This record gives sequence, C-alpha cells and structure tokens, in this order.
Amino acid sequence: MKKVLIVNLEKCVGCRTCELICSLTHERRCNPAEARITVIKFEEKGQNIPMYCQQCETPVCEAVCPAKAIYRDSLTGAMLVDTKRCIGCRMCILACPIGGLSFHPTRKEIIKCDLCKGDPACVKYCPEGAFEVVSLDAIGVKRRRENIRKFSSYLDMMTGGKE
Amino acid sequence: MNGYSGKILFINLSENQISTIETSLYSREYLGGRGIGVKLLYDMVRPKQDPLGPENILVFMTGPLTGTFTPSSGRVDIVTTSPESNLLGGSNAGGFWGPELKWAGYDGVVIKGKAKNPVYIQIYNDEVNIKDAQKLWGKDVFETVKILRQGNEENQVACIGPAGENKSNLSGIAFNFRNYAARAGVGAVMGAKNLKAIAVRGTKGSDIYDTKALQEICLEIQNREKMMPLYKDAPSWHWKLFQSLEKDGKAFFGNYEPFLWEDRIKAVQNVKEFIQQNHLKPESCLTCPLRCWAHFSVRGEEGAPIIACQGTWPSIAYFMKLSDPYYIWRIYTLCQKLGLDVGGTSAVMALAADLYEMGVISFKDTKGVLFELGNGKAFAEAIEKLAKREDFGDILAEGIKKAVQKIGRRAERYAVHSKGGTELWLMEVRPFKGAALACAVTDSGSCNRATYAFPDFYYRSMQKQAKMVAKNIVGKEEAADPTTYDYKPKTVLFYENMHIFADSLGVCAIPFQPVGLELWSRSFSACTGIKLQLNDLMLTVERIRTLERLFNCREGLKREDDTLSERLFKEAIKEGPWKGEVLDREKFEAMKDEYYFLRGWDKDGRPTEKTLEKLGLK
Amino acid sequence: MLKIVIDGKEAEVEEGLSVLELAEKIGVKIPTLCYHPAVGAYGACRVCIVEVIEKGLSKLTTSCTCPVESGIEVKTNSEKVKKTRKLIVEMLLARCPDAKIIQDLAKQLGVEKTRAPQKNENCILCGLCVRICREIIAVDAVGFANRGNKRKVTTPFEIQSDVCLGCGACAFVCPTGAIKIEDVEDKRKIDMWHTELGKVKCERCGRYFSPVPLLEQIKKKGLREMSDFLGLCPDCRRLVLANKLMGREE
Amino acid sequence: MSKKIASLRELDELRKRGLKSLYPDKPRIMVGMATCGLATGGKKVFEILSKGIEKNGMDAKLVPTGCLGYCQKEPLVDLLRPGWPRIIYQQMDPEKAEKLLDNINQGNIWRENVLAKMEEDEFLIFDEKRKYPSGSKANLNNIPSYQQLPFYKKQLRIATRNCGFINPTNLAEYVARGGYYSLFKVLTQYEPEQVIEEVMNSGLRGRGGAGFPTGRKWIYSRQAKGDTKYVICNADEGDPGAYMDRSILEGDPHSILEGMIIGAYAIGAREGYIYVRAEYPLAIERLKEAIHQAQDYGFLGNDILGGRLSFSINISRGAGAFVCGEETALIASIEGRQGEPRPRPPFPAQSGLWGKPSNINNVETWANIPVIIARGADWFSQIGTQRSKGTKVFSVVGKINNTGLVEVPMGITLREIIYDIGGGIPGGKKFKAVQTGGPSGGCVPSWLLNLPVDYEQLTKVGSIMGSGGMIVIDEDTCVVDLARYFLSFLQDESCGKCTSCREGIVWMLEILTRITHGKGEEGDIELLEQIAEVVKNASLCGLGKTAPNSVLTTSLYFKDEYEAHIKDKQCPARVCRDLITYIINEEKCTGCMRCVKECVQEAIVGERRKPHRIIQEKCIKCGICYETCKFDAIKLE
Repeated sequence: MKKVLIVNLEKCVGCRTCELICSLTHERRCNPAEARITVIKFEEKGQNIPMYCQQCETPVCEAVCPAKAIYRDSLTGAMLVDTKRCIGCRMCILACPIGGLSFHPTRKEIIKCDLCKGDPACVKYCPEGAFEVVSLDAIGVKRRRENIRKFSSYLDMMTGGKE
Repeated sequence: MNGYSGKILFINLSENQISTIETSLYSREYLGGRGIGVKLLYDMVRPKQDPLGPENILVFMTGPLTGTFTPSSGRVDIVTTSPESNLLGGSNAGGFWGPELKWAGYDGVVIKGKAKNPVYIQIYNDEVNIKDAQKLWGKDVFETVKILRQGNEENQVACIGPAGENKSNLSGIAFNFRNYAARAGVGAVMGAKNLKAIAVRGTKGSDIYDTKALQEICLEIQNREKMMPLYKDAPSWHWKLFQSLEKDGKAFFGNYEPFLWEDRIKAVQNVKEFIQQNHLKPESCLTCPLRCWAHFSVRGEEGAPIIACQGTWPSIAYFMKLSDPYYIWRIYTLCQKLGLDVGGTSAVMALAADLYEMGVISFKDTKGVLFELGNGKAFAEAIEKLAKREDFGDILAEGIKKAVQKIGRRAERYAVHSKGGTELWLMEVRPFKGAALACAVTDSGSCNRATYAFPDFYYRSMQKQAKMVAKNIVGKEEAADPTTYDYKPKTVLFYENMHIFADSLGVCAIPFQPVGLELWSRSFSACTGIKLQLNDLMLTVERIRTLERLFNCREGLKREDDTLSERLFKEAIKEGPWKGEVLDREKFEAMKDEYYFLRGWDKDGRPTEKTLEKLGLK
Repeated sequence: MLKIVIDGKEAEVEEGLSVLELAEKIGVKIPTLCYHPAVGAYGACRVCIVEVIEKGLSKLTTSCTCPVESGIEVKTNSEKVKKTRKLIVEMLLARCPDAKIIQDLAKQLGVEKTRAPQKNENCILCGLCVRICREIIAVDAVGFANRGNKRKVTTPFEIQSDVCLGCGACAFVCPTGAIKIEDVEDKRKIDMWHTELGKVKCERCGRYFSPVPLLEQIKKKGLREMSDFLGLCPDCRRLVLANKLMGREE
Repeated sequence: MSKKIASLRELDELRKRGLKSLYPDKPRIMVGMATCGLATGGKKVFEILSKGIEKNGMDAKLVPTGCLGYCQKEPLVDLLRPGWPRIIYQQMDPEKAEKLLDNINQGNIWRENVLAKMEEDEFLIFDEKRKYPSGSKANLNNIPSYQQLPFYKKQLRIATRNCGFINPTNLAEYVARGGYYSLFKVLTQYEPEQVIEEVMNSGLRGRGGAGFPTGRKWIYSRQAKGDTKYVICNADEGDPGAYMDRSILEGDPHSILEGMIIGAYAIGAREGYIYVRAEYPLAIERLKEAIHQAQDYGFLGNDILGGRLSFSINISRGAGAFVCGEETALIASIEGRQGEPRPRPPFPAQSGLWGKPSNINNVETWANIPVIIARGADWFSQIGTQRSKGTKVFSVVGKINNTGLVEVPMGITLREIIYDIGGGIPGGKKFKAVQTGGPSGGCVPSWLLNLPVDYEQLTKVGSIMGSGGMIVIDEDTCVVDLARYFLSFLQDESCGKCTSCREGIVWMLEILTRITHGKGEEGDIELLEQIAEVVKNASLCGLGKTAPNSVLTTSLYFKDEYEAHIKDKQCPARVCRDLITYIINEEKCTGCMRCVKECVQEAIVGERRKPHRIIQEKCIKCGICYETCKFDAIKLE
C-alpha cells in the first residue's frame, strides 16, 4: 500500500530530532545538512515547520530528470533517486517547488525523503509523535489532501505576488 | 574523531589571528565542554588577570555528545574569569548554537584579546571571518540576531546586548532569541573584547561510532525523560513552577525578607490566568523531549512574542514582589533583549529596593528612579538604566557584591549573595543546608551549576521520592531532610559531579540525574567509540572539579571565601514552614571540612599533593 | 532466465544484462571507470575487462559491453584478467598520476608505480561527460576532439559553449575530478570547457543559486505553475513556503 | 526516349553498343588514368594524344581507363587497332606519346616502350574469350604476350576484371563485358534467399581485413527485423601504400554498384551508402558519374530494370580517419558523429546506420559479387584454398622490382608474389621480410616465404590478411624502426577511445623509440610483449586488436635484431642513427673533397688527394656523405 508522511504542526516542538535521526539512519552520521527533512524554525513566532518531500502525485522532479533516475517505489509510493543513475545535473532540485530535494554536502548525491522503506525513523523517534505514516486508502487520501492543501494553497498565493 | 569534531577554534582578537587547537590534546583527560573549558582557562590565563582585560579568555565549549542524536544534547558551556567575582566563571546554555558549532567542525571557540573596534565572528565550516560590527553595536539581542540571520536563516547566533557591551557584571550571552548563558558576567567579558556576536553555520556534521547502539540508547533516554514530572506537566509547568516553589518552601520574597509575601498566592493565580489567556506553545532545545521552553505571545502586544523560560519568571515575581504578570513578562522580555541575567538583575533590584527602604540610598542616589517592591514600571525603568549603566544603574550593573562595595555606607549588611558575589540560585537557602554548602564551596562560576535537583528541594512535596533518592546517593533517607547538616557534603559532592559530567558531555543537567549515569556513559561510548569505565569517567570528573579549585586557589581563594553573606547566618526566617531557620556557622564549617575531605583537599580547601597525584594534576 | 557461471559460482539472471551489471547484482566487484547506468556501456576504460569462456573458447572482453548469454562462464579475476587489468591501470596511472580514483585502483590491484611514459593529465577520456551531455542532458555541449594520442574532450572549436547549461553533470560524473566547476559569486566557471555562465540571484536571500541557462531549461520543460517560485533558491522555497503555512496556522 | 533498361533485349542492345565502343573500327587509344597513372604523368600523355589526334585530324578514339595494376610501368598506354592485337606501352611520356601517334598515322608498329601484346580478351562474366586478330602484317613475335608476362602470369583478375579494360565513365563498356547481367539474372531468376545462398556457398569472405563470411553477414541483415535496412560500401581505404579499393573505384565503379544492388535485393535494403575517403577525389567523381548513369539506365532508382527493385545509393565522404574503416566507426561517421568504434553486439546487421539493420562490405567484396552470381558458387569456390576462396588483390610495394596491384588466387605463396610476380628485390639486396595487412599487420620473415597466402595462414604466423597491403623490406630495413614507424602511424590513427590501444601504443612507441636511440634496457622486449598482449586482448576494435602485430612479429622473428639494439647498441641494418657511425675507408678514399664540401655540419676534414676523416662528435649521421661518395669509401658501422 502506498504511504505518505504527514505532520501535525501543532505538535512539533522544534527539537530537530527528526533531522538527526534522518541523518543518522541514512548517513550514519549526525548532520542536519545531510538530513532529508528540515525543520524551519520561526523562533520569533514560536512556529516550527518540518519540510520534506511530499511524494507528489505528479512529481516535477521525476518529470525534469533527464537521466530518469527518479522513480516511484512500488512498495511505499515514495519517490526515490536511483543514485547510480543520477548524473548530478540538479534539475530536480531546481524544479521542486518546495525544496524537497537537496544535494549532499560532501558525497556527490541527491538526497530526499525515501519514507525509510515505509517505516520512517522520524515517526518512530519524534518525541512528540508529530509525524504519522498514512496508508493511501480512502481516509489516508483525504488526510493527505488536507496536509498538502496547505502547501498548494501557498503556491496559489505565490502566483499572486511576492513572498 | 567520532563524537568530537576534533578541533577547537582559537581567535585572538587583538591580533586578528585565527588558528585551531587539536581537541584530542585535552579530550582524554577533560572529556569536553566544561572540563576542557576549565583546562584551557587554567592553561591560557596567567594568575590574577583583569577579567575584562585582553588577557582573559572566553571559552565556548561543546561536549562530545553535543549535536549528536543523544536527547537534550543542545548544550554549550562557557568558561572564563568572571568579572563579577574575579574567580572562575562559568555558564551553560542550550538551544542550537553549540550543535551548529560542532557541525561546523569545531568542538569549541576560544576568544582572546580585544578587538580595536566592535566586531563579530562569522563561522561557516572552514571559513572563519572577523567582521566589523560597528553597526550592530548598541542593538539589542533580538535586533542583532535578526540582522545576522538576514539572508542567512541557518545562522545560529551567540551575542550580547547593550548590557554586555557596557560590561555589566549581570550580563549574559544570548543564543538566538531564547537561550542564555546568563551567569557570572560572561556577557561583560565578551563586551570587553569588543565582540558583539559569533554567528555559526555548519554543514559538516559529526561522526558517530555506533549508530545502531546510539539509536537504541537514545530511545531509552527519551523514554526516561518522558517519565519526568517536568515532561508530564508541560505546558502547565510554566505556572505550576510557582506552586511547587511555594509547596516546597523554596520561595523567598524581596531581598530575602523574613516574612512571607501576602500577595504570593494571588501572584501565582494571576500568572496562571495570564498564561492561559495568552497563547503558549511548548518548545524544545536540540533533540530534547522535555520542551521546557514555550513560545508565548501576549495579545495586543506588537512585536512582543518571545519564548519564555519557565525558570526565570518566579525570580522576577518574588525578588521584586510583582503580582502583575504583565510586568513580570515585560521585565523578562526586557532582560532578554538587553542581554541581562534575569536572576541576578532581579536580585540586585530587590537589594536596591531594600537599601532604598532602609534609607541607605536615597532618591538622590537613584537620580529619581523609584525602587519600590511591586512597582514593575519603575523596575523596568531601572533595569534599562542598569543595562546602559546610567546613573545609579551604573553601580547596580556591578552585581550585588561589587555594588554594595561601591555604595559603601555598610550596605553590605543588606546584601545576600553566595561565594564571590553572585546572587543565590533563585531560592531561599537558609533551610536548605546542602544548597547553602554548595553555593559556598562551588568553583563552577554560578551556583546553579552546583545546586540543581537536590532531593531536599522536593522534600516537602514528594517526601517519599526524596528519601529514596537520598538513600540511593548517600545511603540514608534522612539525608533528604533539607534542614539537617548531616550527609549534605556527600549530596553536594554527588550533584556537583553530576553537573560537571553533564556540562562536560554537552547534555542538559535537567534530565541528567533522572536518566541516570549509565545511559549517558553508554551514549558517550556509542558516539565516540571510547570505552570508558564509569570509574574512569568519575576520575575525570574529579580532575575537572579539582582543577576548578586549583584555578580559584591560584586567584587567591581561601577557605574563608567559601561562604555566603553574613545575613544568612544571622537573620532567621520568621514566618512560614521554615520559621526559625538560619545557617549555623559552626555546623556549616563542619560541612565544609567534610566536603574538603571527600574531595581530597586540605583544611584550607586546597587539593592535597596526594589528590593532585591521583588526578594527574601535579 | 539464463544460467551462467561467474567466478565458479552458478548464477541465474534475467536476459538483457551485461556481465558487469550481473556481477554488481550478485555482489561480485568488477572495477570500472567509464560505466554509468544512465548512459550505459561504452567500453573505453577497459578496466572492467573479464575473461569469458564460451563454447570452450576463452576471450578477454570488457564486462560492461558483454551481454550475458546462456552457458557462458565468466572469470572476473583470473590471472590473465589480473595481469591485463594491472597493465591498463599502469597506463592510466601514467596518464593521470594525480587522480585519486586511479591511485586507489592501482593500490587495490597492487600496482605500486607505473613504467609507462608519464603524461600528467587529469582526464582519462572515459567519455562520461560527453555521453551524459549528449545523451541525457541532450545539449551536446562537449565532445571528443582529435584522435589517438591527441584525443581530448572539449567544446567545439575550444571556445565558450553556447549551449552548455552549466548543470555540472559532467563534473558530477567525472571519475577523476578533471572537470572543475568554480562558482564565484554571480558566475559559474568551467575552465575545462572554456565556459563562463551567469547565475541567477535568489529573489529572497540574494544568493546565486543556479546557472541562468539551467533555470531557463527548467522553465522550458513547461511546468506551468512553477514559473513564480523559480526565482527562489531551494532553501528559500522551503522557507517561503513554511512562512505561508505558518501564516495560515495563525 | 528513356534510356531505361527493362528487358534482356534492351540490355543486349546496350551491350552491343558497348562492344562497339570497346572495339571500334578505328584505333582506340587507352591511357591509364587512375590516380597511379595520373601521378606518373598520365594526364599529360592523354592531353598530348588528344591534341595530336585533333591536330592531325586522325580518326581515332582516345579514352581514359583504369589501372592495369602494373604500376611500376606507368603511365601505360594501350593501343587497339582494327586488325591488330592490343599493344600495351609502358612508361610513356609526352614525347613518346607523339612518337606513338606518328607511328599510328604512318600505319607502323611502334616498338619502343612496348610492354606486351594482348592476344585475347577475357569476358569473365560470360566465361568467354575474344581473340584479337593476329595482325599478320607485322611480326609481333618478339613482343611478349601479356598473359605470359611474369607479372600477370599467376594473376587471376576477378575483382579487378575490368580495370584498365574499359572506360570507367562509359556504362555501356561495362555492360559490354558482362556488367549488370548478373543483376538482371538475380532480379529475374533469384529469390533473395537464393542470392544469399549463392554468396554463402561461394565461400566469399570479407576483403576488408577480418575475413568474415559475406554470405553469413547477409543472412543476419536479411533476418534482422525492420523495414528500413541499409547496405554500405566501405571504401575507406586507409593503409599507407595500399590502393586496391581506389583502383576498383576509379577503374570499374559499376562493378561496386552492381554488387551493392544485388546485395540490397538480397537483404531487402532500399538505400545504400558508399563511405569513401575525401582523399580519393577521382574515385568520388567516378562514383558520382557511375551512380548518375546507373540511374539514367534504370539500374538504380525507384524502378530498377522495369520496376523489379527500388534502391538508391548515396556517397558519404570520410575525413580520412584510419579507424573509420572499422564498421561501427564508419557508421558513426556517416551519421555525422565522431568516428569511433562502439562495442558489438549489437552488430550493424542488427542495429547499424541510424539504428537500422545495415550490411557493410568492402569495395573488393562488392566487386566480386557480380562474378559469383554470373559464374556460380561452384566455380568461385574452386579458386583458392579450403577456407579462403577466390582471389585477393594485393598492393605490393616497398623494396620490390615490380611495384603494383596484383590479384591472385588465395593460397599462392609469398614467394610467388614477391619473386615470380614482383620480380624480386632490387639492387641484388637480400629479401628480409614482408609486412602484410598494413600497419596493423605483421612482419613475415624470409624463411616463411613458402607460406601460402590466405586468412588462416597469415593469422597463424602473427599477421593478418588485412585489406591487402604488402610492404616488402630488404636487409637495409631495420625491423625495430619499422615497427616504430607503424606504431607512430597508429598512435595518431587510433581513435583514442580504448585506454589499452591509446596508451598502450604510446607506451610501446616510447620503448621502441628508446631502443632505436640506443637506450633500450634489459627486459624491454618482455615488457613490449606484455603490453602488446594487453593491447591485443583488451582493445575494442580491430585496430587495437591488431595494432601490436608489427611489434609482436618483429620481436618474435627478429629477436636478435632487437637484442643487438638493446645489448650491443647496434643496428644491424644500419638504420637507427644513434647506433651507427659513418667511417671513411682510407684505402678506398681518393681524397676528392666531395664529401667535405657536402657535409653541412663540416664534420669531414681532409685535404685533396689524402684520405678524409669524419669527426664523429660533429657528425649528425645524415648520410649525405654516404650518398655523395662515388668510391664507396664511406661505410656504416
């Protein structure tokens, strides 16, 4: 069953545990710059927003990748980067509207959320339980929509004017 | 180097010189954080230097666990010679700055010298630049952080406010908008070096020896932290704290008045309502489940939203007897912006109000500022003047001990402070003999680094747990009774060690003891790959502690300096649960003897040759 | 499914794989310098050479270009293979003595020094940059020039390329790091290609984040709703988006 | 009226016209005007003849023709007069051309510069011989017969059957000698599979070098899936000193076209390419003309021979890269890409030009096809050896008396080629070896002279058939230097793709250069052999796989010569400058001062009538003194 990671922003306390467990499980190191998730902290406003790939239904990253190195994992529905196929042109990074992909700071590799084969470490280790993996059944689709609507409505706003 | 970054950045601002020191030279014997900080201070600063002179150094050190996945590992330790006490000064902060420094490739930063003009330091991995800060000079903490993050949102900023620039001994170093290394006048040292800020951005990360083990250990630590009452009570913790201080009889009022404050219950109720009316959202430091911070936005206040640390509000309320929470919040915000230590500032305000009431100082001295307990507006005005060292604020900015010395007129009769001149740690100590001892013998630079979490503190509200903990530590349930002088040296020794250990590892002291030593040391091994026996680790802690003492001895510290203000030995509490409690000099000195003995020091509080030998400090 | 023997072990694989791909699949390591899955086999470096025995006949062949066929036996590390591979690495080491990947490979194969005439080049002419640029990026900004010993990779006429996107895929796939991309403020310089490109400034943070032609290329891909945030660097997109999200939350 | 041929009758009529042109009732003068003829002054001769005919108002037909192969004797002029056998004149020049004209005018036989007389003409396609009149009026007995000339006696000209016999620009003359009859036969009597079967059974193997059975290649292309298929003629002849293909292209272009059209029919192609190097401008011109004519006569185009086939041919010019002779590189080059080989499979037969099934054969191979069709596989396969059928054209050059193109049956010995046909080594020098197969071939030493020449035998001795180059070397040639020369050629001609080929050749070249400079070291030979093995085994295409052949064969057959260079610092052939010294034999020196004057280095001192002396420190071993001395007094040591 395809899965998707959703976050309850009300629960997030901005401790960045997700960033570190992400880096730890994927890179065996502790480095937010190597994490597939980034908590945007608005310290003046007390808001924390974990940003990560939304595993779009029609992913632009996949569409722009000339090497056909980005594909959907049949098991989890996550968009994955075939690092062996990847040629490092960074078009996916430039095309993603939400900054969901990034370039590894030292290793030559595109990194992005891969849903940890369906069992994301951030879900397990977030002390506040702010994350949830939702199977894309009828209810899941609806919940995901709600989660993503926030993002897409932002895109609408963007077309309206500046930041 | 797993866990560590391997390098300590050394910056001499007088000579515009940037170099690095190998962490491995120190890590084996001093672990990291506070331990290495003390060692660097001891090695690099010649005896009896002016704390505000260019020869003094300011050390920012992370521990091996800082910035690792270990829960509550957002810490950075500050060590310097304190201008408040002219002894070793230390303070510690959480947040994200220390980890970012680690990820940039440095275990610490040592600042020496003094820049000709105001500067700030920008660190981006291997790029370290000393930049002009004349435009930042005079800006408050919030403005400074915002400016340094413009277009550089990932920057983590350590900076001082106007108080630090003006070398107030009550000034701290702010980390972003929230965390503070507030004690010991570390902000003044930074200001004296003409250093406005250190902005850090790091993308190197830190290497981990055994990631799988670390994950397992961390889940365990998380679970234990979640069992702490602090975790369970959040976010109502922020007003419940007032209640617990009241319940445990730790509260004090004004300048340690002998009577209870009649409005104290009302104040708590007011604060509770104030918090509930306004939006409060819990926040955490790096990897910490405890979310003991909170974002707090007051309705109708423009540009005011600030994250409020729970631990500081009571001192504002109790020192200044403020029952209007709006002013508590205003003064707290003011201190955060100006770069002031909330506790110290509140204490000095209470002292001034006392002196004013007792007629030691007058309207003339204060240049028209009214020091009146309960008058938040007036205190706010006074605090701004303190930060700017205007008028009477110039004297109060010196901190309690130096201020009363300057005032003269036997003002010291009214002063309450601990060793060296820093205010007591936000609580009444007369009934708490252990805390009193700790505040007297500590060489850590600030008494909160020595006293936190004693079982005595919750003896009244959770006697059963307190007794159990006491039994675990010293073997006797009776040790939990705050008023007994027995067993206290052992308790102090234990908690001092805990603090040193936490501060040196780079994790927060709050969950340190509840989680238990064993897990932390396992986490240390998982991160660094260094297999240390608990005994070895404890020997390291002893070494750090004794080196702190050696530093202060070198600065001229004597046994008689290990004490508290005379008032606390003379003036008994006249009301409330601790009615009649006062410190007994004789018993107090006996505790010191025992403490010195346990530490392997002589009667003068100097480490014996044997101890030095055992610790490799000869 | 095809049955073959590789290094003495029997393996069963689907059709259509090369020996190199098969080896990777079953965890047999064959060194290679010019293979990249995105462009497939080229067979230039010759390092992946293996011994293939078919119908009793043994031959050396590059594993990347050798399709797996039923009944063949492959020896990836026979004496003959080792000897040949070592000498090829010796040649490469003489050509590019400073390339780390060659040094490592030499060390791994026990080649201590090279006897071949020293050249001190950086490029091993694996052609990955050329092939990626032509076949994947589809702009054909660089190619081979000259033959034989004078062969090199360069832009047409060895002047600034007017089609290069500055995407840097060439540098990314280059095994020796011969292609260096230098980002200086608002410019991206690729000395190897005699090319200098302007960069786009992030509308928000002011950092230069993408070569102009690369971003233009993305615009050209015709993703309509994207045009408005393309002026933002990825970091700022995250931030701006988060900002807006937060605005909604309030 | 359309010229297009649609029936056998029309073809026969065209043939009749062609025969009339070949054997007119007036003198027919043919001048060898292939590149080899032109290079020796054929064009001048042609012009003089042309002017002379016009000036004298002669009724004679002057035509250019291709190369008869006897290049040593160029320019060749053939004279065919009604009632006379054909007479071949050799080494003509303008002056002699005028003399020839004078004699024709006077009705005389001009006997100077006669090479041979031709008593009969053979139409191979029809297995038919046409006797020339004996010319009874004059006694021609003392003129050697063409067929009996040692140079031609052992030759069997199939691929070059028309070269030097017809005017290559005259399609009718090609038809006269049987041209396009095979095509007609194929289109009217054969299914494509039958054509392939015939070629298959003939045993014809690729004449480009690798010797892959042509029929099998055709089957693969025939069986490959796809509507669009191509046939390609590889006319990228790149071996230095080899010009078999050029000769056919210039002398008989239609034979190639006919072969290709038959091939197209057999495999199902509708379009063909001839990849010819731009250095062959005349060949391109001839091809263009031929294609044009073939279109006019309906041998090419949409309705070949009355609509039986549709096929067109394009010319693609190569830029002269040796490696483009490799078929995958050639395809890349036609497509406009860098001419570099790619791995096979897929073979061009599966995925070739523009990714379509493509069949590539060499010029000589194509030229063989019409004959095989006409005479049948049985006839063809009787010629040659068991596994190498038919003939092979060789260009025999170097230290040999009769330089030229020879077409001989497979299996003929090297000795027969070099001594019987080639006439042996000039100057009484000793034969040392022959390099077959061009730069990629190997050096076959004198003691293997009795080696029968075919694909297998040459491979067995470490060389290759290649496209048919044969460079004869004598005792004055240093084999180390020779190998060095070939490698320096290949160093630039390798496409440079494979590490082993690119770097390996440079490495071997460096070692050989060192050796020729007297800086050879112990172990060099072994190292050379090691590298050579790797280049051979690890390179992708034929160029790389064969590049070390010259090194391998010379170091095998002439190991002592290598050792002399390395150990004794001597060049036995006295070629390597750094290893030789010029010394004046005092006994022979007459003191004539000639060498003293000629020496640019002023390295020779001496007085008149006293023996001279060479100052070795100054000598740069240019050899001018050696050339200059009339008394053989300067010797090499």
